[in-house]
Amino acid sequence: MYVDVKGYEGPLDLLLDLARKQKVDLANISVLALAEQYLSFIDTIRERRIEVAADYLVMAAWLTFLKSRLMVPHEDDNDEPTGEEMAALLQFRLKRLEAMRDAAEKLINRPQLNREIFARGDPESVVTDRKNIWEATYFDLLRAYAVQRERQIPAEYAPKSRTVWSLQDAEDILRRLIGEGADWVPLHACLSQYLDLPEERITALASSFTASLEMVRQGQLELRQSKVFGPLMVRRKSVE
Amino acid sequence: MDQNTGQVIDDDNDIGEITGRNLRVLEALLFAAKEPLHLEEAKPFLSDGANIEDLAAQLSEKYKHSGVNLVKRGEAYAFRTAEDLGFLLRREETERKPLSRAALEIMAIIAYHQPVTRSEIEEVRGVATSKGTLDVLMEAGWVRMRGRRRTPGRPVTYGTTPEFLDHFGLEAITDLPGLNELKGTGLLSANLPPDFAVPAPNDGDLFDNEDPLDADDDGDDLLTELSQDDFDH
Amino acid sequence: MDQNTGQVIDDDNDIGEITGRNLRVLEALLFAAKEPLHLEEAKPFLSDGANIEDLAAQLSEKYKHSGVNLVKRGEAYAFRTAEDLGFLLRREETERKPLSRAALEIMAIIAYHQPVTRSEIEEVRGVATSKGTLDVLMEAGWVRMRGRRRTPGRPVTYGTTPEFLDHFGLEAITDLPGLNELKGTGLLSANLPPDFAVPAPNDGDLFDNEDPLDADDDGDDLLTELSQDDFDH
Repeated sequence: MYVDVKGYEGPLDLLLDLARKQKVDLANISVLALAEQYLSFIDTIRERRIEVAADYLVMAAWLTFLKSRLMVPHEDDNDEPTGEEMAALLQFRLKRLEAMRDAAEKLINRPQLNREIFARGDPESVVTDRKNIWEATYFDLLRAYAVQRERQIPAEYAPKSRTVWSLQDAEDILRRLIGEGADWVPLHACLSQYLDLPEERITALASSFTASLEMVRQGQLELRQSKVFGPLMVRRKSVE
Repeated sequence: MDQNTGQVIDDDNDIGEITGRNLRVLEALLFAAKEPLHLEEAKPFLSDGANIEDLAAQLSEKYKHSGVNLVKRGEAYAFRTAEDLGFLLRREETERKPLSRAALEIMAIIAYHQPVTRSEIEEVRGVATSKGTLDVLMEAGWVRMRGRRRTPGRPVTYGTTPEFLDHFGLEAITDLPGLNELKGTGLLSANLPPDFAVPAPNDGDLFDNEDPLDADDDGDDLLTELSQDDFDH
Repeated sequence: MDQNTGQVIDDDNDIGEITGRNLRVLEALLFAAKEPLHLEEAKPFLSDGANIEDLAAQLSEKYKHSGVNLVKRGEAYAFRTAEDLGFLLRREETERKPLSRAALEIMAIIAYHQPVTRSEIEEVRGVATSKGTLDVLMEAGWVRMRGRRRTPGRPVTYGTTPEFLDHFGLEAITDLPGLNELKGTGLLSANLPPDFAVPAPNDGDLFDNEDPLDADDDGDDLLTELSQDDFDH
């Protein structure tokens, strides 16, 4: 036998090949003969100093044990498998491997996709339309309008400036109106000529009141109010 | 097999069977082809002397009412989804996006000042208007081209659509607030020049100085087109 | 339309028309796709309450004698050229290298024994399995990692994919050739001696003794990983 061990896919493959050479159904195979063939095969290649992979040697050891069990039955030992059980096991493994090989063969001989059977060659793909939904609120819209219309108002336009009495103005006016008189006078009475002008009324009142407080602080005026919301009385403070 | 051969009127049963087989083969070839199939390419697969044109016509007929049809593309044939089922192959993906400030401003001007031309929009805004922004507003369905102003250059006039009213919850374009209402809500300041006016918007019929758009008017600037033409000659 | 609805027995003409339309829609969707289509995916396009299984059965029947057949692949359906035309249409595959004998054998063992671990594959073949061969099968898209067996070392379990069914023209994994015979002889048992309960291959849900794979599980051997770790520290 000059078969290179490298041609086999493991010891089981080698055993299956040897078994097939017996040309009988695996069920009727002589396991003893098979074991002997395997062992002599391994011996041959070892004699030829070809390195043998470990699993082949493990199988050889197991088959040697099987052979001894088949030839010398050990009836006393219940834990160990009998030679017949070991032989059945080997037969099962060989049959299973062969069955898987047959199955692979059947599978690969089926009509295959892209070989005998074809899918749609030019599938029609789904086209996705992207669509934007624009979001804007009514308020955004109105504000956008107002903002840009105002932006476009010519810069030279100057709004009418309001009449404002500064504190200094108010103080000067107050001093002039009260004059040298030392009698109590209602504040609004001495301002009456200004309070009739609607655009000056508020600023006249507010500024002269604030100015009067300042003048009180400086010791130039005296203020008096006899009841809540009553008229505010004012007079020049007499110089000591 | 009788289903196919039944359509074929043949005295001889054998010929019917051969035609049936040719039909099946052609059908499979057309289905598997990566691009529209020239009938010539099917020839090696069919029986000698098969009338390919006739086979293709029979297949077209067979698929006429199906979800897929056999259609002719130039000199070649292909299976294609029936036209009325084209929607099956289209998906819509929508994305919500806020309108840009520029778009909002242009939208607002169009709403108040319509019918308004692009250069009038620019006058109000003081900046140039990109065509893209107008396109966005038209894509949104809020702005439409109304017509062309009967002035030199015949510029397109823009206006709002019913969808605009719908989106902003207006019953009519006249519901847009006027000058006093805008002042009242504080959107416009109280101090405006005396000649400051907010127009009364009108989204209705064409004005006297507007011409309707032709059906094939794509809104391009006529002056631009003209200069393009000049350039070509 | 009568061609389609003619097959449907309906008292009501409207129902017949709706069914006819559903048939056309399903036909178009299945025709347009290259990969098998899950009927669920067609649901949004059909009328409410349409019996999809029944529609698929009607389509199968309609195409039974055509050059193109509607076939079932696992849970999905696809149009494929008729199997009996294979000898005519046959082309040698150019993209894929033919599988090695070992790879073919391993594929068969995985198909018939799934879910199966690498050591069980080795037990059947009596020889070590190179990781590369498994990778070739996974790259072809025929084999997948299913999970991890809940046993010491938590080995990866392998099984076949839907593409495997499609490639080899199987309706279900139970249609594997010669499966019943193999079950009868007890040769599908991974354990020795043969079990009395003969397992059947299953490419579906995880078994009780299988854990799902983590999303980032690359299928490496856990023991190997451990020793790698040990080595690093």
